[in-house]
Amino acid sequence: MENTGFPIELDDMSKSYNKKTNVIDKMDLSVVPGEFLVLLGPSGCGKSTTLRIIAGLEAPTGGKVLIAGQDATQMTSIQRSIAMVFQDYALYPNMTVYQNLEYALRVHKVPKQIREQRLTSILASLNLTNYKDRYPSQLSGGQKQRVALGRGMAKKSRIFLLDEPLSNIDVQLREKARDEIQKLHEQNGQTIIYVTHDQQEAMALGDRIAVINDGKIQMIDTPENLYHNPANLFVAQFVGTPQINVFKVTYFNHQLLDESGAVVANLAPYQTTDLQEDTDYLVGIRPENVSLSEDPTGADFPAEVESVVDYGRYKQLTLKVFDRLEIKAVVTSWDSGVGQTVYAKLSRKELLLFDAQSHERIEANQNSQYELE
Amino acid sequence: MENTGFPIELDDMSKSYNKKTNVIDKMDLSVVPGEFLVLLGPSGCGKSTTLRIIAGLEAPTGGKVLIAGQDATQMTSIQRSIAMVFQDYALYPNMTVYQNLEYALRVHKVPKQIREQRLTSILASLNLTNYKDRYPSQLSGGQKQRVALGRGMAKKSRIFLLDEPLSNIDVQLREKARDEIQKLHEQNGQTIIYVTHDQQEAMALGDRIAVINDGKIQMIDTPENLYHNPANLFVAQFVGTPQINVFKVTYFNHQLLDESGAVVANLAPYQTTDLQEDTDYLVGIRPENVSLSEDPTGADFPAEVESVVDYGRYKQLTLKVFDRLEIKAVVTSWDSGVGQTVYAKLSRKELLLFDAQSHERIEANQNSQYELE
Amino acid sequence: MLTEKRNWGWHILLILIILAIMLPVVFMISNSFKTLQESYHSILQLIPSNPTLGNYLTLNKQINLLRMVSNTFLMAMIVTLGKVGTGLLAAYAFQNFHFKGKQLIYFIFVATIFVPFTTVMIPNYLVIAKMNLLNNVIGVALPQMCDATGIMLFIKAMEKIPSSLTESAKVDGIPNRRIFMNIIIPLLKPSIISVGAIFFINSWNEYVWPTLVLKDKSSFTLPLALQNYISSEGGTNFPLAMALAVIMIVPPLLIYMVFQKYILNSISSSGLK
Amino acid sequence: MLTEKRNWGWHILLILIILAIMLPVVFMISNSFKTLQESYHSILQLIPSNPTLGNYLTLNKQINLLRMVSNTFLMAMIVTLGKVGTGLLAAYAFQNFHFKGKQLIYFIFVATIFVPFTTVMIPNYLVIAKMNLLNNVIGVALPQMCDATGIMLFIKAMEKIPSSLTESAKVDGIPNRRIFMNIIIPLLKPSIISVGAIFFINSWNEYVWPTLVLKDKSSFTLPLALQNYISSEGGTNFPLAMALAVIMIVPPLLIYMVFQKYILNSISSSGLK
Repeated sequence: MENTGFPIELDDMSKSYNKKTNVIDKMDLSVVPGEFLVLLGPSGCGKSTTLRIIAGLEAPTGGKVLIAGQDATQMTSIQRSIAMVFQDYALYPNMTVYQNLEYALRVHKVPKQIREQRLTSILASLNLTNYKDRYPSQLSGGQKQRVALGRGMAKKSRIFLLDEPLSNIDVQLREKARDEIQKLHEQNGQTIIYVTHDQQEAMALGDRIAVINDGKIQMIDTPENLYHNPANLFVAQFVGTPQINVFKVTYFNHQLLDESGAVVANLAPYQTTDLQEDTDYLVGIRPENVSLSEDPTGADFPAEVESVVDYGRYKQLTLKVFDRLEIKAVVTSWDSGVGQTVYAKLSRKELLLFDAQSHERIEANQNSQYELE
Repeated sequence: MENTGFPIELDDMSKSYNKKTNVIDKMDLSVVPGEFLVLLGPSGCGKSTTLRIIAGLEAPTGGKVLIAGQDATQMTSIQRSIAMVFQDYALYPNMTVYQNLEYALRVHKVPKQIREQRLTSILASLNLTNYKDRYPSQLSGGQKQRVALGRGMAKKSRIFLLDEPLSNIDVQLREKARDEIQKLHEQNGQTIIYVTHDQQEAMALGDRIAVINDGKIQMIDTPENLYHNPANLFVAQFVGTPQINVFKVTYFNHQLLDESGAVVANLAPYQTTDLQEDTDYLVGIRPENVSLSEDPTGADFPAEVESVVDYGRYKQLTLKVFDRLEIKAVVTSWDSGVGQTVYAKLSRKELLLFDAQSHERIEANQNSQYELE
Repeated sequence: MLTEKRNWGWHILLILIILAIMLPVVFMISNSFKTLQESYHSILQLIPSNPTLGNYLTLNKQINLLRMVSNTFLMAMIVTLGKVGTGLLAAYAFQNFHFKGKQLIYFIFVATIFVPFTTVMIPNYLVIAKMNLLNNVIGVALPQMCDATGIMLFIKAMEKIPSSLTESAKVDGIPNRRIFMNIIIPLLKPSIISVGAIFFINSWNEYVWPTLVLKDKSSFTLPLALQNYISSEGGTNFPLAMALAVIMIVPPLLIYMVFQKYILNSISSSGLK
Repeated sequence: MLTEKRNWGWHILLILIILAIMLPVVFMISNSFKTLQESYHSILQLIPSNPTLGNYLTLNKQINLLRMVSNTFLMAMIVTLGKVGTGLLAAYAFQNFHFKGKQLIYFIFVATIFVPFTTVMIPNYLVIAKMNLLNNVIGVALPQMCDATGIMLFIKAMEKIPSSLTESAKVDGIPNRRIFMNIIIPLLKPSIISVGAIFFINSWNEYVWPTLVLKDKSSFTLPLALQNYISSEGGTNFPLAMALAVIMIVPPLLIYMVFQKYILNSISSSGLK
């Protein structure tokens, strides 16, 4: 892998359409050359706008965009060296597959021989050789997506931007398409920025993932850290499926108490100096970290099984706890039925606590961890 | 739960738009009163057309549709007693939420008092009371979806048809919306037919699932059987994520051999009289049934780890086997790195064999099972 | 932003087109405030050297302006309402009912758009004469009331309404009459207004056909009066004609101003930033 | 299918509208084959009792039909090409460039649609006279060449082209000129053809303005000749006028037939089943 990617830097960058509210709010972001960075967030969070600003399709209203260290506002599209794949693929309907790939090269007067050579190998690598004379309307979704990738590759750019490139193809084909994009990155070493709202896709692809909400980066880190050490409640809830269980608790006398007064978890064995007595917190526990047993010994609280869904590889249970709340649990095998009472234990290692107001995660500091196994 | 649903019967039903190719090909389907049946299939498979024919929006070109035992072609919409939720929700943009729910009742001259009573309770049950005077354009995707459900509920119909009702709302909200639909079914006991292309959604909701492809029902059964005992390769590949690993093998001397001649699995300990010597088969093994170990003892074949993706709850590995094929494995923990060689064992109990031509599953019959643990 | 080069060529072109479209209107307004003498000498001068309301006063003396405006308005309103009404009903019928030969009828329908009105004027004249509607505003309006253009425009607008809306209503047993009145018409409001406005102005502007039907001065419409001033014997009094022209463009522009929201939206749904 | 009741009302309505639109054309064709005598007696009779080609032969003797058709064709073609060309360029400029006051200019642009052409005829006449283009087909065509309607229609059509297409080209450094020629124009082909056809027929049908500019019989267009036959002194010869009318509708209908695929598609994208 030759590393040819350009670095990208967003410096205090803002974007507003109506001069009142910022769609992107003073964003700082630094993308390492050759990195595969995923921008992940719900629709309308500003992730696509960020990508469009980097591509030069929109101008930031504040701050700076630096590409390869240079202020991007003054750069032509050739200096930026950006290729981009759009969500709808943006294939020219009046040109064949080959002409689509060739068009920009022809306009920029790349000699015919070089064009042919380059495109032949790209078409072959994407299994499109047999389709090169077809028009986009004659292609399936997956084929269109590969043509869009190919058109981006034809440019040999230093930066590759992808805007939800897999959202318009069948679920069954996505896994394969992901592998293709990954391989493309390994071979060409471009800097890739990839926008998606699908957290599974983000986890599968990104070296790092920037989780964006309300025009702000909530957290930027590796997939593993995002899942296990989320910076705040939004990240914890956005990443992982089924969603993390969250409920309000009060910390009192080394215990986390439910609103009804029932004990959710006894933290007595652990140092808990980070938590304030008699204060509200939000506790988060992922469904796979709720272990269930028919034996009350050592369990945290009883739970009634409301429903069991069999997804084949795992089973997902909906449990009623404290006569009020519903929580989800994921288990690989489950033989008991519905309506039964079982006993739940929350894995202390994976228990997450959040400030009830700011929703920021309360991280265990080195001296006083609330969990220590 | 009071069971008020109508039964629905499709009898040799076909639909063709051009008189040449059948979009739906002689479909037989019998829906039990009060059943929650999911029609699952890729886009263009005919599942939505089936639903539209049952709703009376299109006429079948062959065969019959029976609702509550009567030929549906002669029935008015009131006799059919159908409520339907459309993929785009089809809310009337010029009416408020309340007016949307009320409209059909008002046209059919349901007295004002009864209307108010019924709608007040529906709005409350869907958490829409505060939004009743808003117009659809002022609602979020999830709220629109609930209004569409509410409009269907207002009719008190015997049959409820839903056409991909969750495909336009955020992933994070879908789980909750599924629970709501499930509850609605439990409370009202209508016959529900639910169309989706999302196999997870199908597994979570359906009493039974009909997998449709090319206008034909490939298999109709419970979610569990669909996953563990698929009728053919299509069902096996369509259900389950990541997709089932499939590769071509030759059965020879109690062994399954890869094209390269390497042994994929030794079936010697099992009775295998169903299989023909020296014949090609397709073998399918789900990623979670590929167990990996660093110890070659008892393993089937070596595999090189190409990549590891951490999805948090589980890790997904891509393995190169027989120097040629890529297979996926899902494990809950994985400490070794990439590039390493490990040893794979396929769970005999979950090994699926398909005819190489017809792609039909070769089921172990009671006397001669190729697997017997 | 990717502003590779300043696109001067495009901007100059746009300015030229704007000038070409707008200049005649400016000349018209300008000359209506000139004296006859000044307009002879310097008809292309933009600002009148001695602006005068004289032309408007003369006009008011010579003809019954109020009557003429109300004649024109009445005719244009009848035609507009008729075209919009038949257009909406026919478009809905075309969209929602299936009958044999529908495609052929549709083909012939569109073909009638390509038949110049001038050529069918005489058959129309005969019918109007037989109905004793000569010299009557109704006689002018009647043959213009059915028009395939309206049907086509409303079919186009109806296609933008998701079919799931009517389908949902049909599953719920709502009759077509109610679907049309309660759902289609309210949703088509912007189209109805802007198509109606175009019909109104076309009818307002119509000259040839009214000449045939209206012979009596008391039933004259504005375009007829204008034509009379232009081709009047003893030479055209340009400033006077221009004053009448200005009076003639005021009502259509008022309609445009009042309904601009709908009219602009129906042209460009996203709005031009 | 949910056919609750047969919708008789709707079908009857549709049939009435179809008759109202088509009958005049049928009368026109029918009378062009009648003798002068027969048309006097039974002008509303559909089938001529003694069909004759006499009117067409007389017409051919009285006027130079070929010259008149080519005059009209030339004028209509110039106007159509001019309107389509300026319309496309201006629409692209409006869609893709951002400049101050764009919204205001757009507002004024649309306003000019509401200015009746009759009212701006005189300023236009003066300009044409100064350019020495009276009695010249070019003089007729020139003032009609810029038209806000074309710009609006093309803006509407361009809005249907996904913006990602132009954006993708811009990221790849393709200049606007190339985007316009290589992507926009080919994709707008159906719109260009159908809008062009409408412009052609409008211009073909234009009567009032040519009357002003063309005084010499040799430069007459068809509508002028037709008007002459209708208002000729010594009474109108109806069958003769109808024969000319039939000749006048043939070219527009031919254009419609040739381009029907594009024209029907641009009206109803899904096609009417």
